[in-house]
Amino acid sequence: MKELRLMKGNEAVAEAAIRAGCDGYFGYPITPQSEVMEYLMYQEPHKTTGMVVLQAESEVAAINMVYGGASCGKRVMTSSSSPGISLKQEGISYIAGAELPCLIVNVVRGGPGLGTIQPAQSDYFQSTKGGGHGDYRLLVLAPASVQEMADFAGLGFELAFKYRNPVLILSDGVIGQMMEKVELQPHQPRFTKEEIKANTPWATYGKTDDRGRNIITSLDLDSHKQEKHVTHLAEKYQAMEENEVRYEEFQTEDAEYLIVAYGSSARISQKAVDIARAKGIKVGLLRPITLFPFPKKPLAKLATQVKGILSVEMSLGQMVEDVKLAVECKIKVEHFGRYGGIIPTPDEVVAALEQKIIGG
Amino acid sequence: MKELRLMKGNEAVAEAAIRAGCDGYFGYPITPQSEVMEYLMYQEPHKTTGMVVLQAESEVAAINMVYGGASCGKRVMTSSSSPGISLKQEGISYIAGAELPCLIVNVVRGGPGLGTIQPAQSDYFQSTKGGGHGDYRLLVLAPASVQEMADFAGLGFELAFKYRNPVLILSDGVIGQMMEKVELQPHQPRFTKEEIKANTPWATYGKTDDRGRNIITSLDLDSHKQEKHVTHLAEKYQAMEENEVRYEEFQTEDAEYLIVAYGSSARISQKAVDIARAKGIKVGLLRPITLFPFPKKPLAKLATQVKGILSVEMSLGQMVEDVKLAVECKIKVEHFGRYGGIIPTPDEVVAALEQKIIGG
Amino acid sequence: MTEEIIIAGFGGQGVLSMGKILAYSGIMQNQEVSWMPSYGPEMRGGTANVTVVLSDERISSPVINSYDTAIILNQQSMDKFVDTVKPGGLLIYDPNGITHHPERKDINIYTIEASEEAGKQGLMKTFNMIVLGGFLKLKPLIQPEFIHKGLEKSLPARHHKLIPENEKAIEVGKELIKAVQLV
Amino acid sequence: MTEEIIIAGFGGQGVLSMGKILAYSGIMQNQEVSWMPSYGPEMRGGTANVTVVLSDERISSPVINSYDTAIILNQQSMDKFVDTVKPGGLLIYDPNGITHHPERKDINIYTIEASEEAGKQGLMKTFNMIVLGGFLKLKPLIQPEFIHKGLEKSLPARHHKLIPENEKAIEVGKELIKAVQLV
Amino acid sequence: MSEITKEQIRQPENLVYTKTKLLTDKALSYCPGCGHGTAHRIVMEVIEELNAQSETIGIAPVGCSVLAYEFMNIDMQQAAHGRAPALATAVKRLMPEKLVFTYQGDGDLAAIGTAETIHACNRGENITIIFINNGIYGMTGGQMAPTTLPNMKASTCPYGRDVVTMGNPLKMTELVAQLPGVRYVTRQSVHTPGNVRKTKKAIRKAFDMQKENKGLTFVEIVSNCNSGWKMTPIQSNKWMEENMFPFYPLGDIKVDGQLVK
Amino acid sequence: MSEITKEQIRQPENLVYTKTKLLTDKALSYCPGCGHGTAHRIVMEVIEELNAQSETIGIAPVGCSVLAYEFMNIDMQQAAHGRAPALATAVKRLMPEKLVFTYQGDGDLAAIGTAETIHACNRGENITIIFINNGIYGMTGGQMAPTTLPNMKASTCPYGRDVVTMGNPLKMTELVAQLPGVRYVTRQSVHTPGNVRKTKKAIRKAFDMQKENKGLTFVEIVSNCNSGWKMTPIQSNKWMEENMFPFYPLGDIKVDGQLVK
Amino acid sequence: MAKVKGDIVIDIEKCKGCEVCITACPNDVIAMAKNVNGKGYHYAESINEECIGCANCAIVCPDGVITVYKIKL
Amino acid sequence: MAKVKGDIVIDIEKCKGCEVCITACPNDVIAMAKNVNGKGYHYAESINEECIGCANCAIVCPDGVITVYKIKL
Ligand SMILES: Cc1ncc(C[n+]2csc(CCOP(=O)(O)OP(=O)(O)O)c2C)c(N)n1
Ligand SMILES: Cc1ncc(C[n+]2csc(CCOP(=O)(O)OP(=O)(O)O)c2C)c(N)n1
Ligand code: SF4
Ligand code: SF4
Ligand code: SF4
Ligand code: SF4
Ligand code: SF4
Ligand code: SF4
Ligand SMILES: [Mg+2]
Ligand SMILES: [Mg+2]
Repeated sequence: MKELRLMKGNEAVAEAAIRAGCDGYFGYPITPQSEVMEYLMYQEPHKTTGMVVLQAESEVAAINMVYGGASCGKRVMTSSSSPGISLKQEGISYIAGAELPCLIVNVVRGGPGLGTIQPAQSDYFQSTKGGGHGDYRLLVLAPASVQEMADFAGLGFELAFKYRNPVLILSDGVIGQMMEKVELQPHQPRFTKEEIKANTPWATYGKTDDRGRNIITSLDLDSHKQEKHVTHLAEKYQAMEENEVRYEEFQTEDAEYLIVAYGSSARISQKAVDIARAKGIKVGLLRPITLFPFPKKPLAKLATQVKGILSVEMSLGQMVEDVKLAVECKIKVEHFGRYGGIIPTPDEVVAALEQKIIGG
Repeated sequence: MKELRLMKGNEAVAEAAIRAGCDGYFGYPITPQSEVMEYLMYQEPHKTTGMVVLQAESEVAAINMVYGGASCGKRVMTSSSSPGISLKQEGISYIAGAELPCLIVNVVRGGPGLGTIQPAQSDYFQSTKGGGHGDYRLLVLAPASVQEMADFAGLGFELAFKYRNPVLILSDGVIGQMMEKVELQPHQPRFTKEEIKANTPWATYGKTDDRGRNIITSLDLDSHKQEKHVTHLAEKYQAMEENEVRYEEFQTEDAEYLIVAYGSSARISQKAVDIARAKGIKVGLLRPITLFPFPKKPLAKLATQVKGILSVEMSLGQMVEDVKLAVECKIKVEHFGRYGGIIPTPDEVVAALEQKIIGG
Repeated sequence: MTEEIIIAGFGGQGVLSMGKILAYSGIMQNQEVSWMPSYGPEMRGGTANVTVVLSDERISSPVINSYDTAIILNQQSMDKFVDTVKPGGLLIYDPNGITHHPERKDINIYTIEASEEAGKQGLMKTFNMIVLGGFLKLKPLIQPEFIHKGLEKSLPARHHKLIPENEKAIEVGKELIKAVQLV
Repeated sequence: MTEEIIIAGFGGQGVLSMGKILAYSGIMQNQEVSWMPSYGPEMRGGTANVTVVLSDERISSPVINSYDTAIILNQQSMDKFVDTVKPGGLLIYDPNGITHHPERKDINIYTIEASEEAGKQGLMKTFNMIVLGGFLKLKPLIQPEFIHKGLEKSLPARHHKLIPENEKAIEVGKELIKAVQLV
Repeated sequence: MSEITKEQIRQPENLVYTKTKLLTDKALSYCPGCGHGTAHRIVMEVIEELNAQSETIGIAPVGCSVLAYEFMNIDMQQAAHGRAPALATAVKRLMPEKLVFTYQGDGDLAAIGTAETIHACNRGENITIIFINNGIYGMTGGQMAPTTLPNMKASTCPYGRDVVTMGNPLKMTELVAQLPGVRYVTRQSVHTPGNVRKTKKAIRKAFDMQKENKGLTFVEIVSNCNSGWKMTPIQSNKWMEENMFPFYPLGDIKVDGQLVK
Repeated sequence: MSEITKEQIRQPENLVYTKTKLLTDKALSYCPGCGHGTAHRIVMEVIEELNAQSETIGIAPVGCSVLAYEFMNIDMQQAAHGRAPALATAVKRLMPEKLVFTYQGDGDLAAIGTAETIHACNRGENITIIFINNGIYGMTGGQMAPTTLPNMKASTCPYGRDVVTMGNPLKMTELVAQLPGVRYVTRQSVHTPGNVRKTKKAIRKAFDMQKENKGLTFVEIVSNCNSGWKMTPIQSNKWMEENMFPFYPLGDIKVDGQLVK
Repeated sequence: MAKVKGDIVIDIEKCKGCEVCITACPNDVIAMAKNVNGKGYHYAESINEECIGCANCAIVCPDGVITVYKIKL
Repeated sequence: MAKVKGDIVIDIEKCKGCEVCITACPNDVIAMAKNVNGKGYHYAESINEECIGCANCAIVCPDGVITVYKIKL
């Protein structure tokens, strides 16, 4: 039986993680996401599911704990907000390189630097193109509601294990801090030892006689092997592009213009669509749910239908590059954003649409 | 009088920094760039120019030392290689946010993770789109010779102070480790106290009665102020795009095809151009020297002349996105790369050109 | 129907939980709801506020710049939010501690002497429920049964014994609310 | 003119500095040069090698897969590099410690008994200069005066007194080099 | 003895105490009764006494005192969480003639900043570290810090710190006192007039030693966090005396490079 | 007494010593005479004695022993520089029934990994840290480490470590011994048969204590780095005895949670 | 011992009503006002003439809002 | 005390010629060969019959290339 609750996004992802059979959470406090760990500490899942919750000494330690836990075939996760996620870049690159499954939550605030603790979406590049070094990609899920904060915990673990790849939930201060109603999934047990052996035969749970030793590493001093490894990673990312694209469309059937927006911005843009339609402007919304893989094909298709696209982001304009690449610059694509912690209003979005796309 | 020397790229950037009046270097060893600090320690510039050279306890400490030093209006720098640069992302975002001038050298090796210590160019996204959180940009210089490793030290400091922005020299294991001849610039004195007062009136060198206190921060709890600040940063990046684009063209006058490549790849591609021309293929090379700002305009111009572009990088394909955006997808743009520490040969580049662009 | 409400006051006045009870009650009544607090560095003694939206449709933005209703519990909040009430909208405030009363002419204004009443009854803890009662009197958006369920859901089980007291406070609030200006 | 050379041997054989002297001499002669070492984690006892390119034009790549000349100083390097000499190219090796002699028929092969000679003369430090002499005999790419300048530039001042000794070793090498196979 | 009016007393020549000019006029952003305010003030008083405004650089990382630069009327740098000692290292090495101090919380100094703290101390950087230990992460809403006492409650240990799973409180001050580069280490408080006076003396001593290039000086101030501890200021000061001081005893730990405790 | 042939002696039943099966057949990648090899071997011998191959997870970060996983025939994780204790923390907490150890160099453990080391120790994670202190960064070409001795030369202190500007050598082992979560701390070496035997016993003790959930156990092995020190193995062992041991004296530092030194 | 007389001036708009000064005063000079200031805090006020200008209150006041005067009688 | 006789077997291809075993042997059984192995190292070899199988050499050999046998006589 599904359960209905009023929860913060930060709480929802925590509760959903417990229910998804998460084995371990490792984190460090930072606004606006500290409720993730606080909720877990309050729930004491070690007494129920056996899940370990540990406050690390830093984000660097936390992400490396995730590396250690993931190496054992466990479902492990961490969460932070922008500056903390930047500190984790080396660890994330290692995790991607060693092909470890894990869940990372970024409840984005405005940057750069210490910036502001208010919501923003200015970590898009970092999340989708690789903020760490080397050729790697995260699978990036962008929730637009508290419900999705909950849903993406389970989905995130599933995809992480399917691809042996870190999955990032790219949220923001709005989604993390707001309460909405959530339908919670029933509890799913943690992996048993047998399941770990079966599902993650590469994991380091102790070398038994029936197999060679398992090694978790991202190192290859031999460049030819390393190149092979990177090629293998590239194939994996290709497979994600083919199989894992997720998005939502609103009122696109007859649209002459399109807004592309994710997360909080998508919610606001949805309202903007209503307002614009009330004014007689035929506009639709495409909401990428996965930011990597980016919904290139549906966008390319819509590009043959609409006259122009407004990319709405709480940033100086990052996703807009992916939108342009997706539509191969065939139609006009403009960016509209507020930033530094400011959330645009639906009216501003409509005005930007009118000015930059329809009028422009 | 200029001096001629045979030097490693790593040594050249170090020697040139001393000569450019660098006040402080803060680093941590990592292959293939440890010679930067080793050279400095051997030279003991504290005995000559007074430059401070300090081995930090980690890359995180090093970049924050740079933050501290830059805050004083000093010419300071650090260097590392890919994993170490990932660790520096939080610090770099802070430096960008607080608008501090400094020089960062990344002698790239293959990733992700520990990867390989051999040369690569897979940190392009991290360098140009912001590996750290928030909306910011580094000014990125890509040397293709030991001479440029030397030249860009001085140029880097100049630009850093001009824009109050971190400048990244994006080098790689080839350029860092190889020796070539270098013409060294004459010594330039370090900033005097008076110069610091005059050039960097914002610097924290002690509040005197003739001015209010100087504060170095990237924080604005008030989102409206933070948005203003980010807008100001955006304007600065815009100004860089207008004034600081640097690139080199080879044999583009009559080119029917174009190769775009930077750093080591550009050297190899230059040879590829010779080979291809010998075969009768009219191909030219555009070498971006600044990766941000990216030479969009010259590329857009060439796009009206050539039939196709091959973007050559030692990566899975990162810069290729900027090439596509620059030419607005008007002509065919393909990526060719080797990676994981493998350096492509000129012949491979020619073959890729023939297959992917001319034949394809 | 969409109702966009801001509740603002001091940290200790139960602003956030009032919003939470409202939101939970909305859920019980099968509505869409959102609850969005102001959050910040924990430097207390400042103001706290929460935006609650109750709607029959999917809620687009939980962060809003103008409100149908503002419930104001101190002067700082009054200064900050008085101009955000939509023309024709509703402003409810507790006059205790208010030095500059609202001067807008285009909104409906009510006062509720909740803190005085709560003080009298020695029930400071139900102060926020008195205010809520006043609001519900004017905008009976939620049926009493769902308020009851909302209280059940939002209070921890060990506090369920306090529900009757809270409900009583709501009733008190309904009595206390006073029109100052109607447009 | 472009000459692409690999010099490969044990870590302690002076491979890198031989390359450096060659490169510095090239500069003195106003040529373009590049010197690119193999680098790796410092696990010693392994092989060391360096690629040197001397050219009249700008050098495109300091990293090369096939060479005009290979100078090979141990078996491991022989195994690794024998096939990288361009057809018609030059292979010079010190037979000491070589168990599998090169079998290629399409390249010019010379031996130089440099380690034996250096051992005899008790001048192990100039071993690499003997080898260099052999190479210069076959490919007099650099004029002796520029070799002298190259030595001056690449040796620290306190070692300048050793230059004559080094130059003598180069002359010794010129005598020692022996053709094994010419194509 | 004639009756004296308030007016007569309130004359400039009778002034005994007023807020130092080295604090700005901005109202402090701290909670009522928070020791940060007092600590700020005495640091600034010492700098005023030393007439050192023009030669002092202060560095405060994130934590409740992230806005210290709004209040301290000197040149200041705002550091990333945990990294103030790295900044200070560079500042002092580049401008050895300046007076350089960091002002760090316990979360900052003893958790994420452990490496920077230990290594600046170990190098004996000639700086002063002012360490405000309130046993909690105040700024972010009262999470457990490395210094949180056993069984003490915080938002990430709502049932009290369980030393078995969460570790023991970390006495960074005692640890750094072990390092030869560290010259002076003391632990003080600012909750009573007497303690404030002592702490101010300690800070003065630290700054004096810095001016004499003696090496790193380290002043811990055990302080309250009413909000995090969920107490009134008066309660929290009492709780601090009864619970924090036994675990973090006040007094000098290292003087002139010699351990005294 | 009749003449015995080598053949007669070399019989399985006469076997006194051979390389443990818990080392793979790969030739070690270390320089001739490097203590890493011996340290690897005795760790594996202890695991063999404990019959614990199937329950052991080893964690080695970067450093010369980054390839430990090529040699140790057990499940292993390769950690980022300095972070092995963080990995080990998670591994042990998620699989408390396993034997978990880290194998870290001095650059790794005492420089970049300072915070992770101190905090894993302070939490009293029930793991074993094997700490190879060779006073230098071997892997990257002999740079100065936090443990480099005063005046000792390294590639980033080519004129010798100047303690005034580069700080004093850091005795991390003594520091972590101060922490209550740490149960057993010892410093040993592997350059003579006697020392190898002692060190092996120490490792055995550490692993035994881990099996008994006693808390963190910490075994430092002072070792040589011939390449970094630019000496022959024999010279380096002698130099180590004469220079390293006086500064890093061998012996137990903490036993059963009690400081003994 | 010369007799002294002191007086304090409290910047009541900046007072946060923490009561720390009250505890510190040897002569019970200070008490909390019934009224609140603009920020809603009950502020400190001097309630009698017993002040000896010892400055204890000012020294412990976290917000530095007390100024102290003293004259020798 | 019962007399013993030992013998060692050295995997010469894996020996790195570090000489540590030589220092450790109580009976000077080991010396370095004049020849080098495939990697170019002068390898260790047993040069007499004095081995008592104490295993000291094997225990200190960093590369674990020595196997030791012993019989009681
Ligand atoms: C990298 C990073 N991680 C986390 C944070 C969030 N953060 C800000 S201050 C702080 C801790 C504050 O505690 P403390 O240092 O004890 O200072 P206090 O507020 O108690 O005075 C944290 C975790 C941050 N700003 N940056
Ligand atoms: C983030 C990061 N910084 C730097 C390095 C380079 N690096 C690898 S190992 C090492 C130090 C090795 O020294 P130590 O830990 O003492 O081990 P040893 O090689 O001496 O056994 C360094 C600096 C790295 N791999 N990652
Ligand atoms: S939260 Fe705690 S430390 Fe921060 S200002 Fe309030 S009382 Fe002081
Ligand atoms: S470099 Fe040093 S530590 Fe590394 S293998 Fe060689 S001797 Fe051992
Ligand atoms: S100065 Fe002394 S006596 Fe006067 S009010 Fe303050 S504490 Fe009391
Ligand atoms: S100590 Fe200061 S802030 Fe606190 S009540 Fe007294 S005067 Fe007010
Ligand atoms: S076993 Fe003992 S006696 Fe025999 S060779 Fe080895 S060390 Fe010498
Ligand atoms: S100790 Fe081992 S590696 Fe060294 S010489 Fe002896 S047998 Fe060879
Ligand atoms: Mg604190
Ligand atoms: Mg080491």
